[in-house]
Amino acid sequence: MEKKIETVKILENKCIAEDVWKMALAYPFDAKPGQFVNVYLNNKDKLLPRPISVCRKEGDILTLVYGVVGKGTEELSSYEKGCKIRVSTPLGKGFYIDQLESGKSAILIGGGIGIPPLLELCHALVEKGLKVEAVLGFRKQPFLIDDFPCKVHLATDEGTVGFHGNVLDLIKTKGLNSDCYFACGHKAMLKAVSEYLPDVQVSIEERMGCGYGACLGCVCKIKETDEITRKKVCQDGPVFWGRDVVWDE
Amino acid sequence: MEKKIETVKILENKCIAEDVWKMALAYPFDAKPGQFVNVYLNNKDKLLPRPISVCRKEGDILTLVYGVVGKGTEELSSYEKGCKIRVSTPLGKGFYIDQLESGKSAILIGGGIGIPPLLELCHALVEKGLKVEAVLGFRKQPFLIDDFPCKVHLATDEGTVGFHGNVLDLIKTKGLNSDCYFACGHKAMLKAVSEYLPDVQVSIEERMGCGYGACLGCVCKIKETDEITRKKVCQDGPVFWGRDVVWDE
Amino acid sequence: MDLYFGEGMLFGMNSLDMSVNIAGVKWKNPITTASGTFSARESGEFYDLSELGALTTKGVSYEEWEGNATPRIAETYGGMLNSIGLQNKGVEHFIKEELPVLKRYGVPIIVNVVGKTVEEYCRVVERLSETDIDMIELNISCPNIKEGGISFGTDPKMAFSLVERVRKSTRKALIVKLSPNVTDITQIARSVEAAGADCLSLINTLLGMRIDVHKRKPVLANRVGGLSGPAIKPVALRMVYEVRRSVDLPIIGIGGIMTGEDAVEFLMAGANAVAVGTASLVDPTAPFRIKNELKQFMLEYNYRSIKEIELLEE
Amino acid sequence: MDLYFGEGMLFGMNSLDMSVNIAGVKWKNPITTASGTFSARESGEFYDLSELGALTTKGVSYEEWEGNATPRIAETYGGMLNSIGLQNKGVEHFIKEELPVLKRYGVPIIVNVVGKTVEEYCRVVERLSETDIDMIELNISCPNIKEGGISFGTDPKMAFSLVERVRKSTRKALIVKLSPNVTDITQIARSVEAAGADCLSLINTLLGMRIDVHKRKPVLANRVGGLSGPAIKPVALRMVYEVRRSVDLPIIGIGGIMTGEDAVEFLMAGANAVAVGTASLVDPTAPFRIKNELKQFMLEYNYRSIKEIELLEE
Ligand SMILES: Cc1cc2nc3c(=O)[nH]c(=O)nc-3n(C[C@H](O)[C@H](O)[C@H](O)COP(=O)(O)OP(=O)(O)OC[C@H]3O[C@@H](n4cnc5c(N)ncnc54)[C@H](O)[C@@H]3O)c2cc1C
Ligand SMILES: Cc1cc2nc3c(=O)[nH]c(=O)nc-3n(C[C@H](O)[C@H](O)[C@H](O)COP(=O)(O)OP(=O)(O)OC[C@H]3O[C@@H](n4cnc5c(N)ncnc54)[C@H](O)[C@@H]3O)c2cc1C
Ligand SMILES: Cc1cc2nc3c(=O)[nH]c(=O)nc-3n(C[C@H](O)[C@H](O)[C@H](O)COP(=O)(O)O)c2cc1C
Ligand SMILES: Cc1cc2nc3c(=O)[nH]c(=O)nc-3n(C[C@H](O)[C@H](O)[C@H](O)COP(=O)(O)O)c2cc1C
Ligand code: FES
Ligand code: FES
Repeated sequence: MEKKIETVKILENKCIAEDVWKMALAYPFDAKPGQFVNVYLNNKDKLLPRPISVCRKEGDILTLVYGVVGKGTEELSSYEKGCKIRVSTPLGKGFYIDQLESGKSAILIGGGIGIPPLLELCHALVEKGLKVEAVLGFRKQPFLIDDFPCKVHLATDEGTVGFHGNVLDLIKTKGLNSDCYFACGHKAMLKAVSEYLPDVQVSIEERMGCGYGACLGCVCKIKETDEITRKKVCQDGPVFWGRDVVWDE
Repeated sequence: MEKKIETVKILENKCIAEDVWKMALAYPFDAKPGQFVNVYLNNKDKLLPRPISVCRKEGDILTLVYGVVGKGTEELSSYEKGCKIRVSTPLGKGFYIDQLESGKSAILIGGGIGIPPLLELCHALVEKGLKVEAVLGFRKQPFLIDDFPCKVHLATDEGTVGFHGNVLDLIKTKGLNSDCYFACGHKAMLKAVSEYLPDVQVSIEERMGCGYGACLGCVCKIKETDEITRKKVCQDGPVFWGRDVVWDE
Repeated sequence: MDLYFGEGMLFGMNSLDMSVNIAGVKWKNPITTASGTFSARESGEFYDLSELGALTTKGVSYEEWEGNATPRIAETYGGMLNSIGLQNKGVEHFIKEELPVLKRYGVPIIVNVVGKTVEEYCRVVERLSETDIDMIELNISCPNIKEGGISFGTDPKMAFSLVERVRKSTRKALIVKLSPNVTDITQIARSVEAAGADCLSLINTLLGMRIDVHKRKPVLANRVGGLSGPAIKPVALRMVYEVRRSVDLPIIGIGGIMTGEDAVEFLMAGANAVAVGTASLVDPTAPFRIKNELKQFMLEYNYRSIKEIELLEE
Repeated sequence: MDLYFGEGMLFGMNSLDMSVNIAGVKWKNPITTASGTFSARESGEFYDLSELGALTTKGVSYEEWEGNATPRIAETYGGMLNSIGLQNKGVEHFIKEELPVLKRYGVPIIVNVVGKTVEEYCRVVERLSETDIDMIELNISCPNIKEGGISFGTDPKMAFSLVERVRKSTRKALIVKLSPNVTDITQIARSVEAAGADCLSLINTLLGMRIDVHKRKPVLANRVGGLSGPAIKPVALRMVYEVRRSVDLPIIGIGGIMTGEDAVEFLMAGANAVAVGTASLVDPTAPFRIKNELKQFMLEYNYRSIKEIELLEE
């Protein structure tokens, strides 16, 4: 069997910004940028897994960075170092980077809690020899920016640090461009980015049931040639080409 | 408000015999022998409290001794020293001992996991100056017997230690008798004891809902003068006079 | 929300109005107890009952009912089963022994009424009408009473004629409590509205069962019982939402309410007030706590009255 | 138990027979997947599907169905709501693309069939009858499909005529899957038995709802959805128990089965086999694990065949 759910140890779980937490796990599985893991909670009133993207994978340590937005992530933030949780092996297809060649340039566009998956991607692209820049937008308080091994352009909605405005305005203002683009963030941002940069790869979110392709809970609409088909975010995604995504729902 | 649910610290939680555990709690409330506390579980799939009798109350430390018989007590046994749990202030009426005078004799009759509540009772009676003996029966492996500050007669169903047989046979064989009797154990034992010793006080169990008198989940049938009335085990009990209990259900 | 921050401060604590008017009776907040999970003497040892919007009693019959054999309680995943069987000492005992205790708290009193025949219901209601209780809640749905066969609450015609007859027996505000064990709850709701109910409360328990696999028998002596608690909340909420769209009567939402946010869900689904049941067994102060959490929610989102808590128009 | 210890050893592992015969089809154990919570390719990445008693597919319609808008999933206390809306690519696609994958595992295949009209159901069933699938499960109860109004499964007459017509369209073993959203499930069970069903499966999901109090709108795009998971187990168990006492057909018990003991509860309530649904979303290997836990239970209590797992006579 290629996939499994494993009980793993929490090596660290700490708050890195307001309502943003970082969790490190002992995790002896390969993971690709843009993939995610299903995190199962210990308290049994909540049954469904929480999908959280791979933020960083170094050796046997998997780092997840998650926003505390509801009861599940709140519970996650209460787990202490040394505790164990059930986590799936990596799921989803991740970003399409196999074809990319050394020397090309890439821009990573992230908003808020959409930024974590771009960190592993950044490392992977830099290792491949690409010239990478990241455009990262926050409401107020930045996080993770020092971890990016590349030039970072910063924007905040409230203008507390960096550019005052959103990431797309920042890209337009600075006239940034590159050979390829990758984006992760909330739907409105991804939609706007996809309209401006149709060649962008976007990592999208949808409310999930199983998280591994069995329940059809997480579908999104994707244009293929001329037809619109329903794809599973958990299995066919979570990364799609910006131009193919039908954003209407 | 006289009653409340308090979050208290677990000072100790350890196995003292096969499937029998002892838990000490920091518990700044008075408790009488024969009373019980409602223990609320942390894992939210199980909602109802578990009633556990006061086994010992010394200073601000409450000791509970419980059998691991199902999912709830199994979970209880997994809690570690230092963790917190929600526990009620003492509930139920406890044993009727206020009228007892120094110099009188008492026999405590306990079977298996019915023995813990007799320990606090034993201490209370000894303090009052009564002459106390305990007749304690186990299936195989005794526990708590060394903690009783009185003479202990031991019986085991399998004859591993002490008298080979049940507590009632032991009482009959040794011809034990005293001014008053107290019993706690499973229903069949309490019934037999009550038939032989109608003046016995028995602490009985019933499956509970609320545990504090609001739901009528825990009723038992009690003869009052000539009528049979339904009494709440959690509030009117758990101690009743053996001769009054209608054992038919 | 940010835009309203100044206004929120302006209206602040003082102008927050939690009161509701349920069928002509004013409650100071929309929280009551669910029948059978509350007892004034015992619950009153845990919190100040005068803080609630109203107090709802357990089912009261004409003469004493013994209830079912034990075990009467079984725990289930996220819920519980009960087969109390409506044990109670009858309406005279209630009026003499329990009503005076309830009156002490100065909040509206709702008496839950049960019966095995139309006549019995009417007799209890007539007797209660002579007292100064505030509202009557007709339990037409209890699934535990075997006598009389099918429950009144599962047949629109039977429900209609019961409520019609009871309506004639009292001028007190009449709440009818609906059973969820039906194909179409809106049909029953409409019948009962047509028969003259002033208010609906829903839901009563879902019929359920548990088996002890070790003992190889049902856990409840009565075999089946009523399922309640957070497990049933989604069903209750759906039914309130459906009923809201088919009748105009005020609705008291019931079913698995454990937190202030749960109460808000019911208010948004269309309930005018809510009753807290099983939560009181899990936390004896639950109705009181939930009232406070609801207030907190209103402050946070700048709701100034209960009426404002509704779904966004689409 | 002690008395039988020697005998337990004697019969031991080898003579433990978990097989069941469901409407003429032999399953090597009584565990199958519940429709819509299993997909051969994906679930097969987690465990060896050939270990199960049978494999049940998601709903298959005649032509492609798009399903509902998202969000389609909402979590509830001890359960979940879904409003997938039976998205599937139609029977031809199923036969061409999915059936070959299912066939690999050498266990009976049950195809769950959905339709908006009697004719559509019949067409799917006719087409499937030309293939080598083993059993057909008629989903007459899906609460998510708005088209066609009331669901077939909530009206005994409609259920009867649907099953009667489908019965004429196939000689495959015909399972009819019942809806729990009814006043009296035994009435539907008897109709469907009279119409020629070979087996019943129950329950499908309970209709439920959740509201996002922060966004002030229903969590599901479809507003209401089907409630499943351990929260509904007591209702499912009660219905299996009731139906067992009113029809003779084999029963596949479904609803909130998370462990081997849960499966035993259903077998004791009268089910001949069980299907595991939501548990597969909580633990992708659930059906396989539950099969093992059931075996463990049988060894512990010295049951030598599934038939022996029943309530004690009273
Ligand atoms: C492929 C994928 C990767 C993700 N990676 C990350 C990540 O790296 N870091 C991170 O912080 N979050 C990530 N998320 C989102 C994360 O899964 C949700 O925030 C989390 O499940 C919320 O759980 P909760 O119980 O706290 O919130 P709930 O109480 O369930 O809901 C709170 C709010 O969160 C939203 N929400 C709930 N579940 C989802 C979901 N599955 N997708 C989108 N929104 C949801 C709801 O709309 C609701 O408003 C990812 C989601 C997906 C689908
Ligand atoms: C007043 C009172 C005082 C008690 N004091 C003690 C004590 O000091 N030590 C101790 O070990 N146990 C005591 N019990 C019993 C204890 O409450 C149960 O063993 C416990 O609730 C079982 O929980 P569980 O989840 O592990 O078992 P479950 O999984 O709920 O059930 C396992 C078995 O335990 C039995 N059981 C469950 N609940 C009760 C109950 N409330 N009363 C009787 N039997 C039950 C069931 O019949 C079942 O067979 C007391 C019970 C009462 C009513
Ligand atoms: C122990 C218990 C006793 C109940 N007794 C009654 C009753 O006497 N009359 C009645 O109308 N409902 C009765 N109910 C139903 C509750 O009032 C309520 O409708 C139901 O439990 C659902 O709400 P909950 O999930 O908040 O408990 C009882 C419920 C429980 C748990
Ligand atoms: C995501 C999901 C999809 C489902 N799809 C179907 C379906 O296509 N056909 C069907 O008959 N039942 C469907 N069901 C119902 C299940 O088969 C099952 O009857 C129900 O979920 C109760 O079992 P459970 O509590 O074990 O999940 C679906 C359930 C879920 C959770
Ligand atoms: S979440 Fe189940 S298929 Fe994607
Ligand atoms: S357990 Fe509720 S009254 Fe005793």
